[in-house]
Amino acid sequence: MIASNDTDALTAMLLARGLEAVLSRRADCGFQLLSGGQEAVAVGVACALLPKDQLLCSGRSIAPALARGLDPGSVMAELIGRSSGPCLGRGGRGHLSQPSSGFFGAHAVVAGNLSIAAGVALAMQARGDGNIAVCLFGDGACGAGALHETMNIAALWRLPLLLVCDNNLYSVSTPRAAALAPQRLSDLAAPFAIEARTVDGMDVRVVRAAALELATRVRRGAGPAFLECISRRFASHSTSARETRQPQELAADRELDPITRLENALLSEGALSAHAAQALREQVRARVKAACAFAEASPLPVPHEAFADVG
Amino acid sequence: MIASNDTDALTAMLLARGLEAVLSRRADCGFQLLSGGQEAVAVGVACALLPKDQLLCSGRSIAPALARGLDPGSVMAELIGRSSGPCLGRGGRGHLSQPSSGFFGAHAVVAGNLSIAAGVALAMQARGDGNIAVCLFGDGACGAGALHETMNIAALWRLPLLLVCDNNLYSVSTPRAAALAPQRLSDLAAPFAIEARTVDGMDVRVVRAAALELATRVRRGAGPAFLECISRRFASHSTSARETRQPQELAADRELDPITRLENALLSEGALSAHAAQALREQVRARVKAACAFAEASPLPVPHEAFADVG
Amino acid sequence: MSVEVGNTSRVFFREAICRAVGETLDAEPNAILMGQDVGAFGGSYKEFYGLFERFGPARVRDTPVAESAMVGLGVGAAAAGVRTLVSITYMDFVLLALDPLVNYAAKARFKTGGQIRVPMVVKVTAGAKGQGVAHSQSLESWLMSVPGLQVVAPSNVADAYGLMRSALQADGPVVYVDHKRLFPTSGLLSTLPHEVPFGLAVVSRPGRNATIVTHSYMVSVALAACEQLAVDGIDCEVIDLRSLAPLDLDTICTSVSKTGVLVTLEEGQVVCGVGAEIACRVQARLGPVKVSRLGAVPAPVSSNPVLEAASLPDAARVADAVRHLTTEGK
Amino acid sequence: MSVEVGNTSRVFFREAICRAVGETLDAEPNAILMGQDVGAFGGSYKEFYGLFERFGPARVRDTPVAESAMVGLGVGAAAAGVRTLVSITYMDFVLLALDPLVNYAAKARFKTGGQIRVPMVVKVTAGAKGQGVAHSQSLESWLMSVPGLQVVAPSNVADAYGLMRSALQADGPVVYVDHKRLFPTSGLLSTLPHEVPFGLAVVSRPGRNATIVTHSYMVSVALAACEQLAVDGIDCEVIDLRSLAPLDLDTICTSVSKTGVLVTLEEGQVVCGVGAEIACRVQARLGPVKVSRLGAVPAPVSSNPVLEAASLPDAARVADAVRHLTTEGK
Ligand SMILES: Cc1ncc(C[n+]2csc(CCOP(=O)(O)OP(=O)(O)O)c2C)c(N)n1
Ligand SMILES: Cc1ncc(C[n+]2csc(CCOP(=O)(O)OP(=O)(O)O)c2C)c(N)n1
Ligand SMILES: [Mg+2]
Ligand SMILES: [Mg+2]
Repeated sequence: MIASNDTDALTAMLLARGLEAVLSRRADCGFQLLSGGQEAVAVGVACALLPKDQLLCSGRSIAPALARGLDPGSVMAELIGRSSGPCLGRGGRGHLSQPSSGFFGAHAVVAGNLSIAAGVALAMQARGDGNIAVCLFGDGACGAGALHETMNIAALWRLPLLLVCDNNLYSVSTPRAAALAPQRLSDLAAPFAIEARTVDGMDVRVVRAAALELATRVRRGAGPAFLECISRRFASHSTSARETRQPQELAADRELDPITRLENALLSEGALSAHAAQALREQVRARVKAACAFAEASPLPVPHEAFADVG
Repeated sequence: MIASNDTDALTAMLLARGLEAVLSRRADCGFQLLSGGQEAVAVGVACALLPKDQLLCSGRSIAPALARGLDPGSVMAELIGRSSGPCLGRGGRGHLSQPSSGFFGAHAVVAGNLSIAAGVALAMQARGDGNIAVCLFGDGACGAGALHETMNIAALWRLPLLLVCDNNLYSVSTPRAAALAPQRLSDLAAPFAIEARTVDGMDVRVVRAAALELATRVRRGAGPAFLECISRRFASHSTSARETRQPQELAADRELDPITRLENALLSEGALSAHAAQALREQVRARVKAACAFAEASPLPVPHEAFADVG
Repeated sequence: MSVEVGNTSRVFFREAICRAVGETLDAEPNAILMGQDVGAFGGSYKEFYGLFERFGPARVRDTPVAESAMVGLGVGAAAAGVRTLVSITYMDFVLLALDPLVNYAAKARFKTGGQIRVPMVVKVTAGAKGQGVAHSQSLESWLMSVPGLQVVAPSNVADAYGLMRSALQADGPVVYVDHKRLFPTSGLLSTLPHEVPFGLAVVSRPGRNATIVTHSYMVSVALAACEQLAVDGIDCEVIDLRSLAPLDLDTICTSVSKTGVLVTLEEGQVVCGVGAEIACRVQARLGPVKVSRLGAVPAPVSSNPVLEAASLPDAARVADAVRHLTTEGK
Repeated sequence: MSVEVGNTSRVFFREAICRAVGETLDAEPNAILMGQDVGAFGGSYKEFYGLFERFGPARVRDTPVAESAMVGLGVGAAAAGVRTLVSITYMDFVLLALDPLVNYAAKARFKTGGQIRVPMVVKVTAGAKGQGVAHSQSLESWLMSVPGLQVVAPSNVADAYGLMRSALQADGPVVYVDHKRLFPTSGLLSTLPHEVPFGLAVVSRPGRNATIVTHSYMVSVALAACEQLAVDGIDCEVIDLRSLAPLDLDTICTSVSKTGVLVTLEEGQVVCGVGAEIACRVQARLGPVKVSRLGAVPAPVSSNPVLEAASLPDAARVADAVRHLTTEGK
């Protein structure tokens, strides 16, 4: 959705928020890792990508998958374990994937997708097809050696890899400052001479601009780049995890809601009328409703699929 | 051997060089990882340590073990697989160890000793005994994620850990520049706000001064520090490995010999007479001879020791 | 929960672990617990709840997501004389920490000629419970094959406590394997400190017609199968291994020599699994017996409820296997 | 060395590997080989010698010492359609790369519902040859238990070539296990391109009295044992598995049903080892047979020649085991 306009970005964020609202209400499909509050990072980054680029991400993958253009109905189906999901309901939460849509996919092992993404970038370099691989990971992944090994090789080999750290300030209950020594996580890129930025992850326009700038560099063959986006996770780590943060902190986070922020901006700028905004929310509500209906109508896999497609 | 004088340092380097000269001539005990050319790093660092500090290192461990004061005879015995080695001839090359002498020991897995050393430092911190752990590793280890994970935790927890990279510019045949993106390997410490230096590893006085300064900081409780020493490996990777470098390069390296360098300095400064220098070399030759005799006289382990001390 | 019943009290699985760890931290002023979210959060399953408040941040340490260094530090500190307990959330992540665990900890004592010991416990949570392909693996068979490692896996509250006590007194590295599906369970626990020694299996249910050898959560699956089989007049004995390395062959053989039928049951893969080792050792000692090995199907374990259920052993499958063996040749 | 003999030539083990890899790099213009010192150096055993000159630095890549990322990149590139061969010097170091290999590569096809395949080969060198506790391990049994991984292990020049050819044509992840002690060997190799299919064991030596099932370097140890046994009139059959996953049970059972005696031989640990799996499967199909499992003693493998020799199976021990079984109850 490269160079998409602000309304598209708003729509994408609303869609993710809407779908997750439904998901978080149903207990029958196991826990979920919600993107609520972090939509601007996924959407802003997706805005910088071309159709044949590949996005890889952590288990927190709903907004990224939707931002990459996956059909909400099939995403919903995958998340509730139905056969019409892109992974036929076998991957499920934490493992959403649809490479044909430029969403190579989620991987629920923290930092586990970093070297995989570098490999995808290596394949692109080998083919010389001009595409780039983007890996979206959390602040927690920055404590893992995989980041170091991946940055070093990506820098040495000038791989077309954009590393995006969605720093929501927590790894489950552990504050980022208690788990990571660096001042800014983007500082980790410096020793490898990897171009890096730290931006406000709650402003989709800021994220999009930074992602576009760095993606363009990477596409030009300048080697990898690193983008840190400071965001806020509105819900607890997962729909089944205990919340450890104080109400005041959560309330303050809500003040930064990337959706209201963009919407208000567009309204005040006159780029969007209150009526149009209302209509947009209606459309999204309808799409979410349709997506859920589609997912519900989809069958569960049959038991013998437990043996299917191994290896 | 903290604050040891230059003559002690010269002696320590000569001892390592002398013992390795004998080792490299015997083919009956498998290959060896020689420290030749890199003695100033091991000796210089050892000069900064107190008896109860612990030194851990890579498989290239002969000079480090001797510099830490292990008996040359028992070191020789271990290296040729005899029972009077500190590890009873079971550890052998790459796994020399004698914690009672402050030499926690070698580990032949590249980067494998980094987090172990941090753990030793953690134990020291828990006991509050004021000792420090020092990990000596090669440039090759800087490509491994273990360094990143260890630096981050050591910085967060302010562990009494001194990381010393003995950068001999190669990992087997791979030039450091082809394997590692950073300009200086000590730059890797910057993101973690770990105090770092890069010094000439061919000058034992320079290494000792830098090691002393950083070890003192670490001992004070300032958290970990990182020292990079640029050195030269005179022989091939191991006594059984092919040499890939050009004769000119090897000749130029020899010009930097840390032993002749210190000896000449002491001679020109009048701190050592030609006669005294000669006597010193004689003494070392005698100690090496005695060490070899001791080792040769020591028995091989008996087969049932293959089951001993497991777990 | 902690309802006193005489000198025993009913506690949750997590509380049994927490009590054993707390007692050790009390007894050994330098001992350290570290892991992700083990501090104020109290652990993924609250199995360390309250320890942070009692012992403080220096002894109950939240770590970054860095399994390799977590175990490496645990090994190094233990090797330097400070007992450590390293909590690795799921057993799948132990794959990130096998270098310090297998290449260093398991070999340290041997390679140093006995100079170094590694009194460290790595606690991992195995098994499947809707968490998907990379959060559901049971790899006990790999670890029990490593010389120098001890491996234990409790199936109930009392053993969760007693085995953790023993693990935290061992002078070599121990891997303590619990299971996602055990945390909701509760049971009676003596209020007096005590240990469950390693290398001792127990008969969880006596029986005459067949022996089911299993461990961890699968013990309850075996017991459920026994109920179904009892209806058909098949009386099964269930052996809970508790300790995989060392392995208590005597208890197993005593049972199998009585029943003549051996069914091994594990949640992990059958290939080169715990059951393969037991079947071989039992027959090496007793000679031929009827054997059936049960475990997960040879595929990843999906978080999908339909597929997860289809890929893991359940009471019905266990009962079928026993029926098949006991009626064989009749 | 490469002496033409008709349409075969005598080559060293390393040359057989090199030829298969070179042919693949020729056939697939995007295929990539990566590993430590695989470039101008040509690999630890010169098994990639000349490939760097032929295919250049973009396709034959020296890597840093970073096994996890090496395999991760290999997996990612393969998953994205570029075939990769990742060389990991010693099997001990695969412990650093099990997350990308087991948690991602082995599960990618399943978890994506078949959208992603991982045509990658990880080549590792197993076995002991004076290199010590962390450079001598044989972990085939672990890898063969992972659904989604194929595992092969040649014992000779022809299979080294043919299995590598097949591995580099597979559409899923393959672990190719060679052995330090095989590199000095040489043998005849057809000059025409050909493959050795996975899942087919071979009879390396026909015999009537006992079956020794083994793989990799231990095949030569088994054959040496046969010579000693022949003197006593004991005629042994040796099965070279070649492929551990998939496993060729038919060939094994055909032999054992003839001899009635099964000896499994591996250099790795016996506990939950390759032999345990084979012994169980053979008896599940054929019923009780005489079985003996041989492997390393349950201890780390020292670089000390006395201790290394004491800890590994040799011809004498294998012969003793066979004698014991074949004379049992006589
Ligand atoms: C290697 C590994 N260790 C631990 C976990 C358990 N875990 C799942 S999500 C998570 C937190 C990760 O935090 P972060 O990377 O900041 O991502 P966020 O959840 O904040 O989006 C952890 C520790 C895991 N999935 N993988
Ligand atoms: C994890 C791991 N990978 C590969 C090896 C094989 N290996 C042994 S020494 C060595 C080179 C290490 O280079 P460096 O760290 O610079 O140390 P140096 O040999 O130069 O002293 C390698 C790759 C190993 N021992 N461990
Ligand atoms: Mg986070
Ligand atoms: Mg080096």
